[in-house]
Amino acid sequence: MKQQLPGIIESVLFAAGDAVDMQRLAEIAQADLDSVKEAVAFLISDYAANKRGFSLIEIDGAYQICTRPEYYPYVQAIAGARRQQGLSEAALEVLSIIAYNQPVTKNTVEHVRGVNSDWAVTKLAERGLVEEKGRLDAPGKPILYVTTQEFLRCFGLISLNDLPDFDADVVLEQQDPAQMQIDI
Amino acid sequence: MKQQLPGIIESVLFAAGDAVDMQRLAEIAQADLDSVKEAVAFLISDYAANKRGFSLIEIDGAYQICTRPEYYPYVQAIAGARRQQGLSEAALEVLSIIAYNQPVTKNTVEHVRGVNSDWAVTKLAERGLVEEKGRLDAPGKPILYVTTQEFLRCFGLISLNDLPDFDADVVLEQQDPAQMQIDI
Amino acid sequence: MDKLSFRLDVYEGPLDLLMQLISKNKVNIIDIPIASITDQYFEALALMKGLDLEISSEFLVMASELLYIKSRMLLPKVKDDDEQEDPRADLVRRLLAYQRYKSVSQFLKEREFSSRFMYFKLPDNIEPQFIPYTGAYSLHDLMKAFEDILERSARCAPPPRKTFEGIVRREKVSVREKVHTVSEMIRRRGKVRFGELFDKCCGRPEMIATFLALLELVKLHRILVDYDKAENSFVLIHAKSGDNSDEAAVAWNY
Repeated sequence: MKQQLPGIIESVLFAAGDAVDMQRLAEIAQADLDSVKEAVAFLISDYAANKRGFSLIEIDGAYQICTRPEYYPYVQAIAGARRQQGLSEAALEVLSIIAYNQPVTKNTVEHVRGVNSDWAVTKLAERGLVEEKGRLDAPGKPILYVTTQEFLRCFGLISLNDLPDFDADVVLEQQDPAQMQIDI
Repeated sequence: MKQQLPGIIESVLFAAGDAVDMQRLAEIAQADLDSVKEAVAFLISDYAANKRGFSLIEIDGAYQICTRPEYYPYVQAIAGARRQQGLSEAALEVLSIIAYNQPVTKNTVEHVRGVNSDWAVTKLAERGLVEEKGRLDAPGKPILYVTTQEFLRCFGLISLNDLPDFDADVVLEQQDPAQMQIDI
Repeated sequence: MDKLSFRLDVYEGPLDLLMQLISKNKVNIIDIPIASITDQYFEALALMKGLDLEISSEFLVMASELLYIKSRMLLPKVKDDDEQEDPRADLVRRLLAYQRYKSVSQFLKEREFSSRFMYFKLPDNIEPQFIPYTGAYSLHDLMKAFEDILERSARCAPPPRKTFEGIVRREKVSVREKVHTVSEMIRRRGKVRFGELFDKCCGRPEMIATFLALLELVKLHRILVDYDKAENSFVLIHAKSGDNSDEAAVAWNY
């Protein structure tokens, strides 16, 4: 591990803002992957040992630098007046639908929710929680949406596999009324 | 200086992104101003000594965290290269005049330069180096301009006091009329 | 005096042109040889004109000012009149001021890229603090929340069957199954918002089954219900102390 590697990694992650793929990080730092991992491990333990303001997290094969959770009360204080509103109920609904069904069209989302979801989808895209990813090969070529890395970061997930399992058989299906009577 | 202070300062500056007033920082960290200054000095020397990825700058009574200049070659790989285009001669002149005379109207600027300065003022405002701040209480209520924090940051100035001193009014010597005759 | 060559495109204005002439002639700014400088000024304008460069009105204003000063300089001086100011005085003052700002421009130019090698960061999105609500809630509120969702789903046009071809495995929804699904979801996530339970439901039967399952789980103390005021929503919390017997134990009722 070259001596400057931790510093290089810190500065690159800082400037990137987002998570940076570890492979890409190695390329940029002109180091091999193992050295990068070693440097990251050094940073993580250094931050912890010296109670620094940062922490380094791994998301989906990428690294991201962020503030140390134990200092969050102080960080929140700076937000003060410009505190951001949480996601609306509608936005959370849309987000969960996209998370489990990605890539998915807005149409499908709206079918599931039963209401127009334009605004919620736009809002989520604005906040970087979902993004467009190609188009469905179907009439009209509707846009497909997927969740982003920001979504994972925001909800503290390492990968989409961390989402709670849904039984596959909870299905969006119209029930047979006769059948229902028996079941319930 | 309490032990966690450097970490608190790091995390708050990191999250804020912008420059944070040192007084505000002291409030947030529940520390006195001297302790904050001491902690910042510690961080600055620590970053330098250990070739960390960060550097901490002071602007106008505020602190801001940024990447260490020596890692620029790596950082630009992820964040994109910086625009090299400098300000025009005219813009630099206007900026100098505003810096020393703020708040100042465009009229005064134009009087000093002897030439219309609309374009240069607009350009400077676009780049966030100057901004409007109120209007002069005079006929026509002309807009007053001041320099911004971005101006200080961009030019590496800690405060306006870092601008070179002007000789106090250069005294215009009264010439001997006889002398003059010879000159012409 | 030598014919001067001009850098035609770099005059920032008439003051700049004058400063360049003064500097080329190596004369003292506070003692400008007005006649010769005025001649050179006009030469420069002629040259600019010859090259089809636009000469802004400021250059012409200065030209007339120079001519005026020149003419006043030619007037005989009144001896012993201290009040009489040098006709060049105002121009000299302006030139000195301009020169100072010019030097500041130079200072700034040298520092212009001071922060070029530093990258800054955008502010983080800082979420507001989550304040758990511990106040009282009633079953009625819970029922009301469910009714809202049912009402909304009534407006939901059923998706065409075709959309789901290939993924449909079952057409029935049982409460027993829902008890399992709901309890698993809450157990795995620790906390689930009320509305989320119904995200995947389509049609009243499935919703009702989900809701009944929820009531059952509450009755068994498998989950706790709280109200998150910030989100304006019920939240369902996994109860660690709850009865963890098999779902079958509860589903037989149905």
